[in-house]
Amino acid sequence: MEMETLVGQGREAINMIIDPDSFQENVVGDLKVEDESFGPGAVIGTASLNGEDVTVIANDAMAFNEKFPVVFAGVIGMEEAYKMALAVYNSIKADEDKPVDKKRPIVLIVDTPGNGPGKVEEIFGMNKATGSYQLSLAEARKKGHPIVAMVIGRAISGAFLCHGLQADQILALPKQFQTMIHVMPLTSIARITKQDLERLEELSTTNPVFASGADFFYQLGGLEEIVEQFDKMREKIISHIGEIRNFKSAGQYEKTGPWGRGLLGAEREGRAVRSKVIEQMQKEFDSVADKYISA
Amino acid sequence: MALNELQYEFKVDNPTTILKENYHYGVVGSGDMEVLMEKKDLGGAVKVKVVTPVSGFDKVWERVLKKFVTENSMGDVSLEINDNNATPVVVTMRLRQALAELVKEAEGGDK
Amino acid sequence: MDNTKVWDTLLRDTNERKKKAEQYVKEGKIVAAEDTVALLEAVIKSGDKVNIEGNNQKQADFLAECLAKVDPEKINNLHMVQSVVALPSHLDIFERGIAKKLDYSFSGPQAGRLAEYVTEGKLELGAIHTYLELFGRYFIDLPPKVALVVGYEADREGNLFTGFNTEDTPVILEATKFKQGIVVAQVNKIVDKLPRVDIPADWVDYVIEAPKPFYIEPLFTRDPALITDTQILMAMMALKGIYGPYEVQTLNHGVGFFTAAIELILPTYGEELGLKGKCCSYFALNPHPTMIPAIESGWVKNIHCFGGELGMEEYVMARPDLFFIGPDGNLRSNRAFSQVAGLYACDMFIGGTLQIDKYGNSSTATASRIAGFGGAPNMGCDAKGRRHPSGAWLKCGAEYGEREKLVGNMPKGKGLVVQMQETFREKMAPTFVEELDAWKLAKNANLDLPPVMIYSDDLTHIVTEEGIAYLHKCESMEQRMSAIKAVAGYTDIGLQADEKETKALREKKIVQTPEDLEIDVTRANRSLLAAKNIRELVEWSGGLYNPPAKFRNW
Amino acid sequence: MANWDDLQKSSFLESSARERALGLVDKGTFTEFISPIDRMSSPHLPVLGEAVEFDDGIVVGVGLIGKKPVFVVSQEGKFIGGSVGEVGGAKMVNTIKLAVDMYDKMKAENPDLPEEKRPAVVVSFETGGVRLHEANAGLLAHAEVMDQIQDARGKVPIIGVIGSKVGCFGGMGFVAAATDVIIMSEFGRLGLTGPEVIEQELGKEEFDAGNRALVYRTTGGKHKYIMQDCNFMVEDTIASFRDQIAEVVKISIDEMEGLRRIGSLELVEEQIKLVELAAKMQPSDSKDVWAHFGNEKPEELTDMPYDEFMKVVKRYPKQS
Repeated sequence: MEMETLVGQGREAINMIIDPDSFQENVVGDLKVEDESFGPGAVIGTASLNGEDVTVIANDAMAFNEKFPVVFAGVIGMEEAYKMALAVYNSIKADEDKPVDKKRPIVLIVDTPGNGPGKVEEIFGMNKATGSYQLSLAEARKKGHPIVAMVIGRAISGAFLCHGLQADQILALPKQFQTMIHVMPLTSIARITKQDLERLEELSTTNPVFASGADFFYQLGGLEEIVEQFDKMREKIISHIGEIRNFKSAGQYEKTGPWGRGLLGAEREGRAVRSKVIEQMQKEFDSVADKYISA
Repeated sequence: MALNELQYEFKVDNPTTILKENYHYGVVGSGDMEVLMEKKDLGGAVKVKVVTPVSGFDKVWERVLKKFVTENSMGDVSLEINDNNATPVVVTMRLRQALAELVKEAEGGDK
Repeated sequence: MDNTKVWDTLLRDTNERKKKAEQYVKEGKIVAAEDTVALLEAVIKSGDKVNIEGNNQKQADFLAECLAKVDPEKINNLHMVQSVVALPSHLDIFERGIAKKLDYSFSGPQAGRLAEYVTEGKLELGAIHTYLELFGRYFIDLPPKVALVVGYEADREGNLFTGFNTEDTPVILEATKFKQGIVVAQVNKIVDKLPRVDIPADWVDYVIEAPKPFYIEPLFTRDPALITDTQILMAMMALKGIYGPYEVQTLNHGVGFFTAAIELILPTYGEELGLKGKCCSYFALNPHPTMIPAIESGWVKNIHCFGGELGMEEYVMARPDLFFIGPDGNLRSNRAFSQVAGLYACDMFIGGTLQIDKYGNSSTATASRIAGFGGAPNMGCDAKGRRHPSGAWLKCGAEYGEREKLVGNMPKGKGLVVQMQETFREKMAPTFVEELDAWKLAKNANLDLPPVMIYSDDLTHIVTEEGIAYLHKCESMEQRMSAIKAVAGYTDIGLQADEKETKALREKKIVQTPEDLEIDVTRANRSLLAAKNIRELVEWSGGLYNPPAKFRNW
Repeated sequence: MANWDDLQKSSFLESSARERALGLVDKGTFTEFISPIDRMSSPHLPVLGEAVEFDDGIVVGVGLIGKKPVFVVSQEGKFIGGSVGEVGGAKMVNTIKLAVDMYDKMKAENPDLPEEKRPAVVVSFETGGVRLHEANAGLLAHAEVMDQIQDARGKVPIIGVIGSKVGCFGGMGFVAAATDVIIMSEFGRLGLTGPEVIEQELGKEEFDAGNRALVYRTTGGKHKYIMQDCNFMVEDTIASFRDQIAEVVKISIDEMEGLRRIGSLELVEEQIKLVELAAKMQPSDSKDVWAHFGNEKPEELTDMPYDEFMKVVKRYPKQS
């Protein structure tokens, strides 16, 4: 194999997935981003996948945002997040009148280490930028667009929340390709929670709840499928788009997205308490609901 | 490293139970604790369960709890405590505050 | 008479040194900041006694850093005589071999490193003092040859404005300059006209405008947001069990959350107990921000300050009836005078500690840190030279169980010395111990004495959450030890208490529990605090208190 | 716990999660779901020797404001910093879901459902985001909350209130941004990256996390109010928050859309203009931005009492 990893190579990954030479960068529906200096860490555009138009959103780890110097190596800064949100909202707008099974898919290619951690970012509200992107994805998903996230490298904490975890379905390369899925490395968790690192390491071999890696996220229902090879990414994404369309055409939205992964977490026994909590709350609410409905 | 679970049982002369079916008080902040008090038929005894990350103070817990139960002539009550490094004074104070609030609520019925 | 004997060697020596330093002096007494190291190399000689001004508040930090940069080949074996060892540079001079011996009073954050240096032989410890002792020795056997001091402003002639943070400067300079020593002052600014002259130019040889304003630690600021319910309970006990019955009018509060809690419940619980006007009217005290609500509520008539507290400048200026204010409107603090006031003019000292032994000796020393005493023991003792009577002093003296043994039938008062501490500190570390860690420290660091902050024979009251022990009422050491056990809770010492004996002590009112004092324990919560956070202190002050950035929560 | 009447006068900043939950709705109307008696504590903490809490640090339930069912989520900062794990996360997610389901049901039964009966959700944030001891589960719960918020759009208004010690940071910073309305006191803080991490990234010279005045200027209530990232600023009592919530829930759901900061193409476009301003100004301090919006003496705003601040402050002129 010539390449051991796709970390830092979001653009390369786009080409491995889409129909040859079909990527039109910075164009989504009515949107045309002309300013090249705007959000360079985010790659957006329209490509053809299996012959149909898809919106592609990826990270460019080689780009550096001169206006916001905390943005490099794939970090999602304010401009990047809003640029990604623009791509999503324009996808929705472009397909406004199309039936559910014709809404264009959105493919997220995930390789990001974090959100912009700066002072200017906090002054202007970095939380809004990434929140905005998440809401746009949730809206597109609920309007019928199939959204697939493909983790090719780093999917870390808040950056993964914003770029990945709002997808209908999430796929990941396994960790032999250097993929990293976690909130924080164990060493940092040990430091902040004042836990013994060795003990954490030992526990993490069996406990998916704080361990790092695609296989553990799989157990928790945090991703739908692990894709074993680079050259399988394209066909897997295509087949998952089909699967999502089937769910949505049948009105089974609850089987997709974060809620669907919640069910998956129970099925795979990685998140066993979540469903108990939900059931119990439903029961408790049902017993008092009338009082509040007829107040 | 796991959490320690301590169990105690106390019996005093002429005990009375609490005025409500159950009552919860406190927040498990650092150096603090919560208690869940429940009326239960325990043949006049008080059963206490403490869950705490601290070890080596079983005897101190026993004395603090016994004093509280004795002072208040408690019986047929279950106490469950989640602790996070509370000192004996904090434990004593929270238990007293819990009981006082319980009484106030039971009497005033105002919540 | 021997006419060949030379009687002015000190002055000649000083003049020689000053001649060498002439090249660095620009206009008047001004030396440029970049020439400071060279100046120090000119005026200091190996083996000198040198003072770096600094205490638990202001620091001559720039001069301390410059001293740490002198060439140890040229200057070594200095004998440092100074109030505190607080900055890294204070110990860097030992690390670099510039200084050898230390006589001091208090070290905060550097206490651990200080202990290491003593053990490794890098530093020869003279003695640990109280402030007043050390100041006293400046005039007897430890006069500094060179003093490196700090002020806000200087004029070209060398007059200094030390203002709000005058603190130790006058006492150091009195001892240095009038013993023909040399005085170097760092200031924030050199100006044409000073607001007022705190130190006359005659006492000052060189002034340097430092590149940065001098460091001040807001040590006496306690954030009310961090006060716990237990501290409030103990504050209630102190008010009802001590302040009230003794009607303590003149006093000093140690630094810490217990006294902050007391200050903050004066306007609530204190007023409810009807204590306003009956106690807490006169203080030897830094301008504690947590005093603002009590001051605004009309409790206080007079405060003399050891030092200034960062952020309290404008508030203090706006309350000139209460504080000691110069013609320019600024506070004049003075540590030496305030320590004297605390020792002789106050009826009570109340403060926290780390450990108390079974006899009632208490210390903040731990086995691996040489923290020293500061001023607490000056106030935390029964001043044997006191002769003026007052209500609280007479009452405490009348109750004194061993008075007859010592002075027969002679009436005599006694100062109240109160230590407050929970029976367990954080992480279940017991306050009451068989033996103080001070013993281990003495052994580790080869000290002649275990460093004790307050000796048992001076201590009159212990307040814990379990109760108050009125130790001075005890008639024997045995009884005193029983009283200590009775308030020591669930510590090993406390578990030795004999139930019957405790009961008897409670009947004799040598021990009083919260129940005995009729305190409703369930009321001990933060709603009793007149201000619950720093923001509310600002509100109480009408916007005059300007808290340091690190304390702001808005 | 103090009774409802006493709670109204209490400091919001000082109040526990349960006190806030109880006090933010009408007297005697709060029903807690999965209360401490259910002992639904985290299954992941004991193995790490970390103390547990019966409610896992989050109080959820339903109450009334007038006739309106108001679902409440209230986070407890004293318990592991209000962090979100599997249990607490599920409680939060499902509270919003219950509100939306209730709306759907009421609407199905009565298509002319009056505004005053429409359910609402209040989230009292006090959290740093994901609980590291069960980080992965916490992270996934965050995604579910965002999903529920989008489900609630146009149906059930979600009102964020922030005025507790820990503030609202990390992933919960996104969540707060995604609510319909935010109410803060000057003691509240809202952001993404906590001050210690910024200091670590930029260096102490650029951002000193120990400088709390700077920290509050960057993320505190007054700043967020000026930036329009918080819609309403209130004084620090439970009653002030409650009164403001009672006012807000009177706003119709369509008008509520106008209070949002993000959540549509138009709003994104407006935010992008603000980011252009950030790029152009490169402010070293929030005060520069306050001055830019017409506050002539920005340094005086921080210490200004509430009433005066509300009178004189000039805010970012929002377009939409």
